[in-house]
Amino acid sequence: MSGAPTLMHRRLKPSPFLPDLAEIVRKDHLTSTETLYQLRLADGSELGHTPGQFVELSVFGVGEAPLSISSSPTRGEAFEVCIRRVGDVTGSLERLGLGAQIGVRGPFGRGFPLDEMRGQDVLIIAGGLGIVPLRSLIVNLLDERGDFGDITVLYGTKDPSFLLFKDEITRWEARDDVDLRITVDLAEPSWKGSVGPVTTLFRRLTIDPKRTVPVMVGPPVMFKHVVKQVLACGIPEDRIILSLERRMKCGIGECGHCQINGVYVCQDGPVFTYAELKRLEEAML
Amino acid sequence: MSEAMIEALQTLKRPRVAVFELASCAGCQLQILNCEDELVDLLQLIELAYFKEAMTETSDVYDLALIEGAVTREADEDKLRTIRERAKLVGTLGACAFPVGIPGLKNGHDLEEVARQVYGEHASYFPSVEAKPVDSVIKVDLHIPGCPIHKDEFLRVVTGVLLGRKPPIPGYPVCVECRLKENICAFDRGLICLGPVTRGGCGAICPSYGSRCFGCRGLADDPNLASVENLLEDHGRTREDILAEYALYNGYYALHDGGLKAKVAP
Amino acid sequence: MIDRVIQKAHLTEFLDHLAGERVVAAPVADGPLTRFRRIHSAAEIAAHYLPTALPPSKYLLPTKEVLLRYRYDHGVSAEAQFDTQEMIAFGVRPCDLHALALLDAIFIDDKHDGHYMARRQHVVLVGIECLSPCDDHCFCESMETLEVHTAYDLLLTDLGEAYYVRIGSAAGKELLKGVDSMREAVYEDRTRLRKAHEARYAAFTPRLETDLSQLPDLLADSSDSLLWDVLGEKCLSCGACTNVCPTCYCFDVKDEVDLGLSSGERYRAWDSCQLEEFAMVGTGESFRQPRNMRVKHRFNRKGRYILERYGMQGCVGCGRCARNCLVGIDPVEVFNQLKGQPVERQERQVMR
Amino acid sequence: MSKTTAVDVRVDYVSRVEGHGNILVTAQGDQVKEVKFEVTEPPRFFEGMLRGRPFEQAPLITSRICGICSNGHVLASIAAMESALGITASEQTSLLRRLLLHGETIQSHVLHAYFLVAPDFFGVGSVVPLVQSHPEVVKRALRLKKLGNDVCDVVGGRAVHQIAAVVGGFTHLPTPDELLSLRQRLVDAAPDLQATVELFAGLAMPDFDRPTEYLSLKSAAGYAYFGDLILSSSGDITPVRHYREKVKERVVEHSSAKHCRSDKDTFMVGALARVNNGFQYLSDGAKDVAVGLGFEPPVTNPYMNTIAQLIETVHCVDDAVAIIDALIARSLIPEPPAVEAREGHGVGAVEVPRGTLYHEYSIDREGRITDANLIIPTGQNLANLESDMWALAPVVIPKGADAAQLAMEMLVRAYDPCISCSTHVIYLPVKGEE
Ligand SMILES: Cc1cc2nc3c(=O)[nH]c(=O)nc-3n(C[C@H](O)[C@H](O)[C@H](O)COP(=O)(O)OP(=O)(O)OC[C@H]3O[C@@H](n4cnc5c(N)ncnc54)[C@H](O)[C@@H]3O)c2cc1C
Ligand code: SF4
Ligand code: SF4
Ligand code: SF4
Repeated sequence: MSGAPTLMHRRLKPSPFLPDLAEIVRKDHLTSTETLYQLRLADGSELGHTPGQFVELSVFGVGEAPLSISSSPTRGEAFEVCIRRVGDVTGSLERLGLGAQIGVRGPFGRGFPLDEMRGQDVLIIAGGLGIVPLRSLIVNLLDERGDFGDITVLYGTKDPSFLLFKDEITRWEARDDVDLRITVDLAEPSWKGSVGPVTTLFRRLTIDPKRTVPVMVGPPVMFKHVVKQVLACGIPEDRIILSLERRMKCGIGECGHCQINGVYVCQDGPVFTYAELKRLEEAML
Repeated sequence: MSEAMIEALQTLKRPRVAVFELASCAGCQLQILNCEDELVDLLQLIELAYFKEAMTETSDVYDLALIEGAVTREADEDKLRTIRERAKLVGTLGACAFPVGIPGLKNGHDLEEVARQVYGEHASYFPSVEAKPVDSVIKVDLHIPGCPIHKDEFLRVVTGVLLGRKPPIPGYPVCVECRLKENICAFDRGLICLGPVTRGGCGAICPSYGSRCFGCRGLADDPNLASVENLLEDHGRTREDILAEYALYNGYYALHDGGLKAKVAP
Repeated sequence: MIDRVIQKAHLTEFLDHLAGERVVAAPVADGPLTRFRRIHSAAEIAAHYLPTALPPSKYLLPTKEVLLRYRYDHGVSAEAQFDTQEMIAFGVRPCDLHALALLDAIFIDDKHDGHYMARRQHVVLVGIECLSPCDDHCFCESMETLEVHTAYDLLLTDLGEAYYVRIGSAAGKELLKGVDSMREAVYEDRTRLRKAHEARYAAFTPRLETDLSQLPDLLADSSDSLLWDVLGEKCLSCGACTNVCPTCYCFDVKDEVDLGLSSGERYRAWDSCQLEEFAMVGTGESFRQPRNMRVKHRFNRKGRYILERYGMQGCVGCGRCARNCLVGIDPVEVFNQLKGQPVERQERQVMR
Repeated sequence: MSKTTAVDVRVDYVSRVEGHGNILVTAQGDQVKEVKFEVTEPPRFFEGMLRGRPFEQAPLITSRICGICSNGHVLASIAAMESALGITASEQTSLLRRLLLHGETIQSHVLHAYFLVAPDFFGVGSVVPLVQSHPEVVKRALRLKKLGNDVCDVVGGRAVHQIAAVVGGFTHLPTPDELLSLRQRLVDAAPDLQATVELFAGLAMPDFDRPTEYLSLKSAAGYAYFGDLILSSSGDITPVRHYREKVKERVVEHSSAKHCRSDKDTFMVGALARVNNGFQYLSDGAKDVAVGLGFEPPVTNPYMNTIAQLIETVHCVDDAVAIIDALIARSLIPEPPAVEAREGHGVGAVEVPRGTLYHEYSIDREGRITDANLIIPTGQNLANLESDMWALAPVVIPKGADAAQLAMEMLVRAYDPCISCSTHVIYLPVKGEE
């Protein structure tokens, strides 16, 4: 994989820990635990990210958390993050209203290799919150639709109430240049769609292994099964793209928390090829 | 805007805090009063709803009830259940309330015999049951450990609770802070030490003052008890000695639930 | 730059004078320990000392360091904090100089970390060469850190009645201006220095049974060794080894709130990969929970990962971790055991 | 009030005292029927718990009898243990111990006077409203209290359950810098102490006198906080090791704390007893303050105990400065405690803020504790408090239940009872009622 930036400071600062200020300009509750935030940097500048990168968001007095950027760089100066409430930082963001100021560092990390996808078919596989960074990619692909071959999105989630970005998904479904398929682990009888893990969606799929780039983000268990599937399709290991989550404290490869064997997820990732991760036992794939 | 933000961040606004006492030395309550530099500011942040040692007024609903002391009488259990019903959050204050502290020392003795030793033939006036930690009776939301509690940690917990943060109590062992303080390890001073298995956060204050850790903060999250037992045996201690070591502050857990184990804190 | 020679008595005078005027830290003995701490006269400096309890990196990457202060006041403002306290660290061992060179490579060359850089600019390092091994635990010779050519501002070598002084930087040269009586090193001095260096190699016996260049491969091949399980059962996860290690620099970042709730600070504090929480995420799963994995990670980091990433040794052979480990885990023994009896497993261990 | 009106004063759980106690007074007209100060604190059986523990843990364990006088327990425990082990403390150790105790006395007396007693005079229920109405008073109280605590921090490592003082000496010594900066702060406390004296000089203590026996320690060296003799205001002197002849305990049903009498009757210990018995040995500054506060020994009004505490606070500050000067002059030398276990028995007594505290231990050859007896000042005072209440009841009951209740509560508070302490110990083969 090449071409993707490794570390992009928006501005070189004496303290890599000093955040820029950003304002919450929109808040949409997507589910009972997930909220989409639209943020604007106080100086009005653009974040300047690529899909798959993340920011460190901070609420002063509470702490910092790494969060994927969910909006596409093709969409103007405000950017979006979609956050599941699990602890201190994510919980306190929930309590802040519009206009509140929070800190932003980043964007950090290596994003999806967009350039390598150009001219190729893209197979996107999202599990649960994995849709958050992938939404950035999907929107980007759609905004530059002509550059890519077939675009397929497989999205699996626990049950229909956990589906994120429902309105957008409906719009994507309506398009005939995207093949979008959804499955849930558990559903009421009223659910008309597919039931089962995301791998069930592979059944009626035709994949051209020579021109398909699979991109997957989801929980560790999902990776194990999906990687097996795409390998079985004959896609080479160095074309399989995944994004990982680890504990992070700095985002710049100092603090040591996100290390997987010798690799730093915050810098060398979070986006990797399967070939890169295969030999790392701590990647747990 | 700024005030609005701080307001918004707070899960509890000027919470009503109550301090209750069971069998204890009252030293943890005193530690609250010992926050001399902060007390005036603290009283702006919280409303003291019940604090017998310091005040007369009482109130019956609390956002945060802090309980000092071990359960040693049946009546204590009812008292705790009432507190639990009236309080949004319940926390323990100090080692007596969790893991049981010095009051638990009597658990190793025959209780009737102990009462007789102290009160002679009048022992029956003073019923006492085995000393137990508060969370053996009611659900506890947070523990502020230590014998006594550490002032700074108490204040950090309070501000943490106000901002909806998890209580900042470390899970790592005392040795971590001890090494950072560049102390001469107790084991290098011919002593033994419970630092490797005891929850840190006290700044390893006992080894820092030339003593050793006796385990007042309870077990760390991930103690390697088997290895420490070997270590103490290598330093000439028998299994009984080791149990007696743990019994000083961790008497309840040393004798119950199949012995000491980790992850007892919420 | 031209080397110098200073009589010991003159150096003592100079240090006394310096310690009266500026912040000077040096190793000071306290029973079995020495610690780097501020001195007020040369007499306080320990004559012979094992590597200090904490390495001198504590002056560049303090155990707790405020990164920024924030304030809620008509919105939020945050200001980065930089420490610019001038100080001289005297008596830094070659192993520790190597470790500081590694930190420089990481925090300055790679990360441009302004907090580290501010401190580094204001600390003058005066090294002292080791001519005999500290004790049975040190293995600098094996890690090739006995000789040192970087990181120091001045480097002293004991020539008996005098010190041979090599100058590593402009700051070092500047510092020497304060010494009243000193001369430029001549050919005889350089000969004496060379002899001292040669004699040194007789005193230090190699302890590592692997060729140093083979160490990364040895570790890579030992991923499935049963030794990790044996060590995992012994290890107390007390963090002593990482806290005392001069090449350990992992940290945690946390916020602290002042009592008024309207201001506070964000700080970083030393953290340890040996602690359970280190790799735990919000949902409570830890990516390196079993103790054996944590131990393996540490040794791989010391002997392999850092070298692969930064091209410098991740262990400088100071022996601190071995000296401080209550259950006697010693890197030399670990590496030698891996070498001597590569314990293969039947199947690859399932980690979770 | 008619002769037949029944008046009950019942205060459940007296506040602003340390621990749980109830007041019960029943009167029929001016006939007082019953007076009780019930102690309902859970018993903790320290004497039983000490058995079998190694001797060096006695100070650590007994420290946990009471957080407010933890250092007093530590020092009494050490005194008893050292007597059992035949150890004599060095001069340096003795000075440091006295300094540690002064820190606690300052802290405890200031806490009592300002936080527990003063609210009664301001007509409020606690110190909390005073934060708004009299911030300067509260801040001054906090400054003085902190000063006492900081003395303990410097000497013992922390104010509550100190660490460094152990059987045989100290495991850690303060640095000269720490001592000197402490000294400066002690000296700088003069205006705060002056203002405190002025504040309390302006508060009228209730008028009530009942002469009783006052007991305190006596030593060759001036005002006694440590000593081998028990001095009675009657002139009797009893060696500490024979304390059981002077201080006799018995169990009473309404109190988990035992009551005490001397060979004569009920008696009082504490600041009032000490100042009455040792007035001439107070520092000059303390004597001046006593004059300013109208204290002329012997004072037999128990409400004046609070005033005696203030006099002692000044004495302790003065003496702490003198101790620091002595320590600096001789310079601190490490004296690592080295103690060999042996069989033995010993008694130790220390004047803690609330009075004379006795610890007595027996240890076996391995140094394990085989027997312990601890007699707490509050336990000694309880019977005397009840005697005072019997005398006070007929005076205040005619003023109505509310006034009577307040007077009774204030009396209890004046004694500064430390109920946690008093309930948690005591081992004595009880010989039934006397
Ligand atoms: C690259 C990356 C992208 C992420 N993207 C998203 C996203 O788009 N949406 C979302 O909801 N969550 C995302 N997460 C997870 C998110 O970072 C955690 O849920 C969050 O840090 C929890 O913080 P907290 O303070 O609320 O929780 P707490 O449990 O209170 O966290 C305690 C501390 O642990 C650390 N921590 C806990 N969980 C994680 C974690 N999973 N990863 C890293 N550090 C952790 C944090 O530093 C935090 O300070 C992402 C994580 C990573 C590494
Ligand atoms: S003294 Fe105790 S806490 Fe400190 S390092 Fe040694 S074992 Fe750990
Ligand atoms: S060192 Fe041990 S005994 Fe001392 S305060 Fe800390 S946890 Fe408690
Ligand atoms: S791993 Fe051990 S020997 Fe190597 S540098 Fe670190 S502390 Fe020294």
